[in-house]
Amino acid sequence: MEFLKRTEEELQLLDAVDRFIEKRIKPLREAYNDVPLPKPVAHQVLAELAEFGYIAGTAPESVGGYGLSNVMQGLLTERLSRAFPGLAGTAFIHSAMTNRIAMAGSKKQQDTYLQKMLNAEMIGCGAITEPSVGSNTADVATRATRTQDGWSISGEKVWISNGNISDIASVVARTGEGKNGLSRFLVERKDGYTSSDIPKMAMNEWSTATLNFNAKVPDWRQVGDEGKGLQITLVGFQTARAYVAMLSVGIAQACLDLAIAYAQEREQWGKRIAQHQMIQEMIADMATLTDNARLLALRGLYLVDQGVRCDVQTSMAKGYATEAAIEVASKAVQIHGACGISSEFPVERYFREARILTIPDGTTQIQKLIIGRGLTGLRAFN
Amino acid sequence: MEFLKRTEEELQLLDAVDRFIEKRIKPLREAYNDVPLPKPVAHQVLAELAEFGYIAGTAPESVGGYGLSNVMQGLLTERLSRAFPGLAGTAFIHSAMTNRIAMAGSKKQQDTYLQKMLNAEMIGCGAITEPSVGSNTADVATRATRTQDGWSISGEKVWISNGNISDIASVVARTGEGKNGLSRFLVERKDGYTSSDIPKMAMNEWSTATLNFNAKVPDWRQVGDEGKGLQITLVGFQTARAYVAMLSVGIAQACLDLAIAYAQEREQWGKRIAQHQMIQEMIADMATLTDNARLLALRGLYLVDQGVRCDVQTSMAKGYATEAAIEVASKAVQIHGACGISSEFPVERYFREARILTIPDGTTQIQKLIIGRGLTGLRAFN
Amino acid sequence: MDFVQITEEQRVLLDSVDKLIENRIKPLWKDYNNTPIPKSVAHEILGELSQFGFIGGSAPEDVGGFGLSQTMMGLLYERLAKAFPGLAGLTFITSSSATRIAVDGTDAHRDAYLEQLMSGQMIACAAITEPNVGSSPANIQTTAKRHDDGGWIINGEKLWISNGDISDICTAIVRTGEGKGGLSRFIVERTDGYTTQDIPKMAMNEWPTSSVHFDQVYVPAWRQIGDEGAGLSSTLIAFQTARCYVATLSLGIAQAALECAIEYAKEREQWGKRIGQHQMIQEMLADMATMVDAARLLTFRGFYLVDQGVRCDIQTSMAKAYATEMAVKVASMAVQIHGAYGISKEYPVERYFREARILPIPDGTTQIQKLIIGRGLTGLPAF
Amino acid sequence: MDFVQITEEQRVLLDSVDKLIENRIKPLWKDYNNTPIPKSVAHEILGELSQFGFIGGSAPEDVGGFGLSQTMMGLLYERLAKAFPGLAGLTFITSSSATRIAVDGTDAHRDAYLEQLMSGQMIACAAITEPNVGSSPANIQTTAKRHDDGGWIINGEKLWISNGDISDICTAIVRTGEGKGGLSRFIVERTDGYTTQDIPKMAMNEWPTSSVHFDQVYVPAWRQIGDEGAGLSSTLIAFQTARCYVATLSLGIAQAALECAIEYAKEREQWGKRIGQHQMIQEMLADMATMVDAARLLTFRGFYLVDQGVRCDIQTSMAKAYATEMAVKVASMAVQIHGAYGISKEYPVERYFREARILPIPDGTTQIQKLIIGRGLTGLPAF
Repeated sequence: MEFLKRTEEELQLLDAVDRFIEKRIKPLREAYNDVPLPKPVAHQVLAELAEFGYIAGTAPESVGGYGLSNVMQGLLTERLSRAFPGLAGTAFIHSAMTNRIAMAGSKKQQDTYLQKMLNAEMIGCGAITEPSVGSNTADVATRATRTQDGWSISGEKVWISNGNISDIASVVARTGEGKNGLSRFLVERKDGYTSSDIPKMAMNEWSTATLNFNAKVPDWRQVGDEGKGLQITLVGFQTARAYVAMLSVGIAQACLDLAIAYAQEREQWGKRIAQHQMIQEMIADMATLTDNARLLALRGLYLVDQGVRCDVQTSMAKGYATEAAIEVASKAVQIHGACGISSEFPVERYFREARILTIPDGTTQIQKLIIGRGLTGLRAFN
Repeated sequence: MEFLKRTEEELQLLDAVDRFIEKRIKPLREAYNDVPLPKPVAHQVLAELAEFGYIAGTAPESVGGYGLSNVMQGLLTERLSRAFPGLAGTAFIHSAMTNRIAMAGSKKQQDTYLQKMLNAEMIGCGAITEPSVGSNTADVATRATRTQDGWSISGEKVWISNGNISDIASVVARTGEGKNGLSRFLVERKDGYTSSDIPKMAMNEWSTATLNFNAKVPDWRQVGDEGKGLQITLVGFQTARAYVAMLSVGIAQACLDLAIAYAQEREQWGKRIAQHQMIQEMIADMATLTDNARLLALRGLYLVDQGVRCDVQTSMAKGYATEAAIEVASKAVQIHGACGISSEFPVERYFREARILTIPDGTTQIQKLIIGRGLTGLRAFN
Repeated sequence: MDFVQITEEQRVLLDSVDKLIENRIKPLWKDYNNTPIPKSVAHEILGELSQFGFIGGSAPEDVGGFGLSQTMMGLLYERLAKAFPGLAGLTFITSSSATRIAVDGTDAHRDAYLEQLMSGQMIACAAITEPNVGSSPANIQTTAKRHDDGGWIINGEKLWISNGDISDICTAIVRTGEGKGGLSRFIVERTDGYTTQDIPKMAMNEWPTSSVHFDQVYVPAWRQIGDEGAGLSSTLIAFQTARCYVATLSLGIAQAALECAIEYAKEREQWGKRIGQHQMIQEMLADMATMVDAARLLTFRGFYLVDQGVRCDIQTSMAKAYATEMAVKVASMAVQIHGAYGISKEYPVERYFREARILPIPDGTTQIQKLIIGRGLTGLPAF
Repeated sequence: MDFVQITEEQRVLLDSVDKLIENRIKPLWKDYNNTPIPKSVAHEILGELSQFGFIGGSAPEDVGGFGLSQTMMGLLYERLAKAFPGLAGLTFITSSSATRIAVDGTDAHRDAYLEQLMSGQMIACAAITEPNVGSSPANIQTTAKRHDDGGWIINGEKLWISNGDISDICTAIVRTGEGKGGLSRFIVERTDGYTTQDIPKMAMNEWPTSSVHFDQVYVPAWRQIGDEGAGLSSTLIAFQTARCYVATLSLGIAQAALECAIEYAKEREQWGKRIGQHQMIQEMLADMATMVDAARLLTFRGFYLVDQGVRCDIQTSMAKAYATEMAVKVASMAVQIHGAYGISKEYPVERYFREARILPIPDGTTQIQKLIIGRGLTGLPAF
């Protein structure tokens, strides 16, 4: 497919990444099995990933980026997620924060933070969701109040990816009433926020945390105009959904690969189980689901690269790919039989990981309402 | 998406086609509702379609074609199928036959038939399937026996698309034993074959017929080498599957469009039904299924254009798209409520049409076994 | 139905029904393939079916019924639906009208109509839905206005009325006042002057779905059923039972399609063995049989609860939604197992497929059923 | 279970069980969250459960059982599984061993083991599966060779043995001759020297799944159950019943997940209303409840047929395949309704989801069940 045709340079990068993943990432995957990635390890491995474009790949070279397309960045994400989904998630969030500063940050913000984020000296997170808000960003209750020389920010954020290992948070807080009363601030941990991890079914390597803000920040930490906090966020959502879709594609592809290998080896009733029609049917369904998910996600990233509005397409990608990965992983478990539920084989872990991703960045149901609104021009919520 | 980026010339063609379909095809759709398209009408409309590239679009200009890519031809097919699936099927079969003569025919075959097929003076069909054969072409029982100056062909072929309106058939017949004992011949109706239509649940506009051969043909009507009849066929299968997928995409897109329009108009409980979440969910699912199907089909056609082997990818496209169209059409029926099952609304017809396409050119189950074989290297049949 | 205990007497009845179906109904199913059953034929066959309790069989014996349980009625209808779903629908609509008149009607109503309905001499329809009403009967616009002599003048149009075009009488819900409580029910005879028109549909045209027109139709006062303003409430009670019957139609279709598929899989050969020996075919058959049985169990639980007289809108909505969607899937798989024969008119499965697709729509779409279930489970309405 | 009629006596038993579960079992479910239940705790709790018939309850009263029907046992286990699925599994395996010994064993076996098993003092496992055997027990490679004194020496490895690591006795199927008929069954005590090792799994580690090793393990001759060579046939009969119990475990999990989801949907607000008022949430709840009920009906039909003593491999395979796959879907929807809370350890639904995913595997995968159903329907094997 044309959009999968890579330049010679890109192919070299992907090869280098494959080698790096094999040597460096796969052992990490084994070492941190559903336990939080220690902060020092996270700093170290994110710095290494940065060299392959994982952190500021799509940022312009002028600000230290690699000028990669989002399509290319998506392919990198899939590869990392195949090997270690939780780490791919960690890198994706840090990358999104870094890019936001590169794109929307003031000169001073860029000078202060960009280099530190590019080399992963600081790890970032985006703090939007609140306990009683869900996906409805307009209800944010965290307040930013004017002080003499800046802002005082207080409130609680929940389900913050990367939260517990973060050094800096991009916080959406209320500076006025209603939808246009939200602004965005860069808050460092030492400015006054604390975090605690929320244990979850899988991917505990990738922190999901509660953040408590009682922080004072100087004026220059505001990102963009006052009252425009939400606007910046909504644009970012579109892109984020396509990347979450790619995380799921990575999981699905890993499960497909594992299932094929197992089905080729394992014998039952005198033949390899891959010779049984019901096994082949499952493999065929898995491959089709995975390819669908990848094509939708890449189309989404391609449209992001074109700079056109693509909320319908990226919601399709996110909604479909995350559900598809569960289905694919569940079939991989099934093909493995008893080995599939054993912790000694990798598929049960992928299965639990896949189950996570239909929730963040808008549940499947929210994606459908976005698609439905886009197609009909009518809202079925609010 | 890059492969959807069309040249200026291509865009003009698509626009012209849209106008033609609106004016000429939609009234035909109403006029021939599940009754066979009369042969004179078929000749006439195929000749008109030929001018837009529907018949020899992908053939080189040297033999009277337009040099279109298969991707472009696929887009044409989708448009026609949206408006009139049975006619799109008729054109697709005639086109496939024409292309085969253009690509694999001898000079004499081309000189004799090509022009007549390009202007639809003659309508073609491909005669492979037999009563007890199903998708297993190796079991063909129709025999071609040497005569003094040619071949005598006798046997029965079933489920032959275009059969009852055909003037010429490309026939696979047995000239020796086993898989390599099959050859291909061009047989004209006046050489000695008869046909009768098989009534079916829908798409009776598109003939599906039983053909009885008791024909004598001269030597020069053999296509390709003796014993290579099957080989030519298997290559054609790959491409055909992608086009059948596009027929289904057309049906799905038509249903999606109809469902959206209906949901925007119809009121229930004081609001437009599109404002109900369950309706939006159905529309979102329909759109995602349709886009998946289109992306898989276009990828298949793109790979055909690249000349690479793509049986796994085209089987994915055919298997997925034909099943997806049933699902999409069924949801369109559901959104229409009682109007959905009424013959006065178009969706019930699309629903029945969609149900046809999981069967021909290899059932969904066969596609899965092809995919499974491709992925595992192991067969689960035979 | 392994789970339903039946008495020896019931067994004898079911055996006789099986014979009638084999000899009488199955040939009819072939004769009337998607064309309306002529009225004369319908009267005759309903007369035969009525002897086995198909019409008003659940009504008490003192009003001419058989006193059958709904469960037993379900067993009868499943058999009929398997052989001829459209006829089962036609019969069921007449039967439910008879039951309503037996239960809710006055002596005058019973005397005038019951015997004729329960012997098949009259065919009934029930007219509720209107063009812009859908599943919300509170919006009914057809009106009945008082005539000077105490009778009523009815004006309006009803749509998607099962049995309409073949009906001799029609029980219509019409507006006699404002709001939800302003609805009343009347028995209208064909000779009073209502007119009907058949709406062609994808399948089951044997069983007419019609529009019914009332243009200044006069009905005498005694034809009102129940009190003025009680039209809707008495109808809502009947919905529970109706859902089980629609589920039974789907069950019959699905069971017939499953049996065809099994037969075909045992006969047809592919790659040197019968296709029933291929795992993917067996998987489809297994899925089909499991879904059919699950639907049957849900449906007969519904009948059982109706028989117990307890409220069971959740359970009957489950039966209706699951069974009607199930039949579409099962019939589609039966088509698939038949390959090219599956879409041809030569085999019955394409007909089952089209018939099955009708039933997730009437008597509350699948979506409505889900909202009823959801409301029951959460106590919260989402419509 | 609206469809199952129970006596007053049974109602009293079920009520007492409900109290035990509320007070005793639910706290345990929190204490042992995916960690093995210590052996001492297991003995104690099995002792309590046994008083209600959970262990060998279906055995005749003359051998110490309660003479309960399998249907009644199913009702007991559904309750236990809803509160603590892993414990229900652990108990069920012990119970089925006790039942086998009561039914197939000699007086010596019954005297030696039955009271201890049925009082929870001994925990049993059944060792059939081997590393390269899967669902094909005819390939069993563990051997028992005659010792000079008439006893047997067992060598080999069993894999995926439920209860293995916590077991005091093990009924093992081993090879004493060639082919399918060459399999025999023995009771082996832990003190005879078999060793076990727990295999960690995605969920339900409370209920051990283990490898069991026999290294020159001597068992005396009297420990053989049934005739030499009859090992497999008597086991196949028990499969039918076992499938219903596994289905019941899934039912319990699904019902618990459904109830959590309903509660959450009634409390949580989004866009100014409780999420239970959103149609898509109600649709999920409706689908969940319908699937749970369909599975329950299939499962209890299975128990009913087992009670009738008729062959029911098709019906019990349906129950096992449908119910176990159903629970995965229902638990996944429960997670989805909970949003981010659904994947957190703070709410129980993520645990239900992992537990549910286990059960389409043991006692014959879903695929095997479908091949059993398909074979039954067509008379043709596809494996």
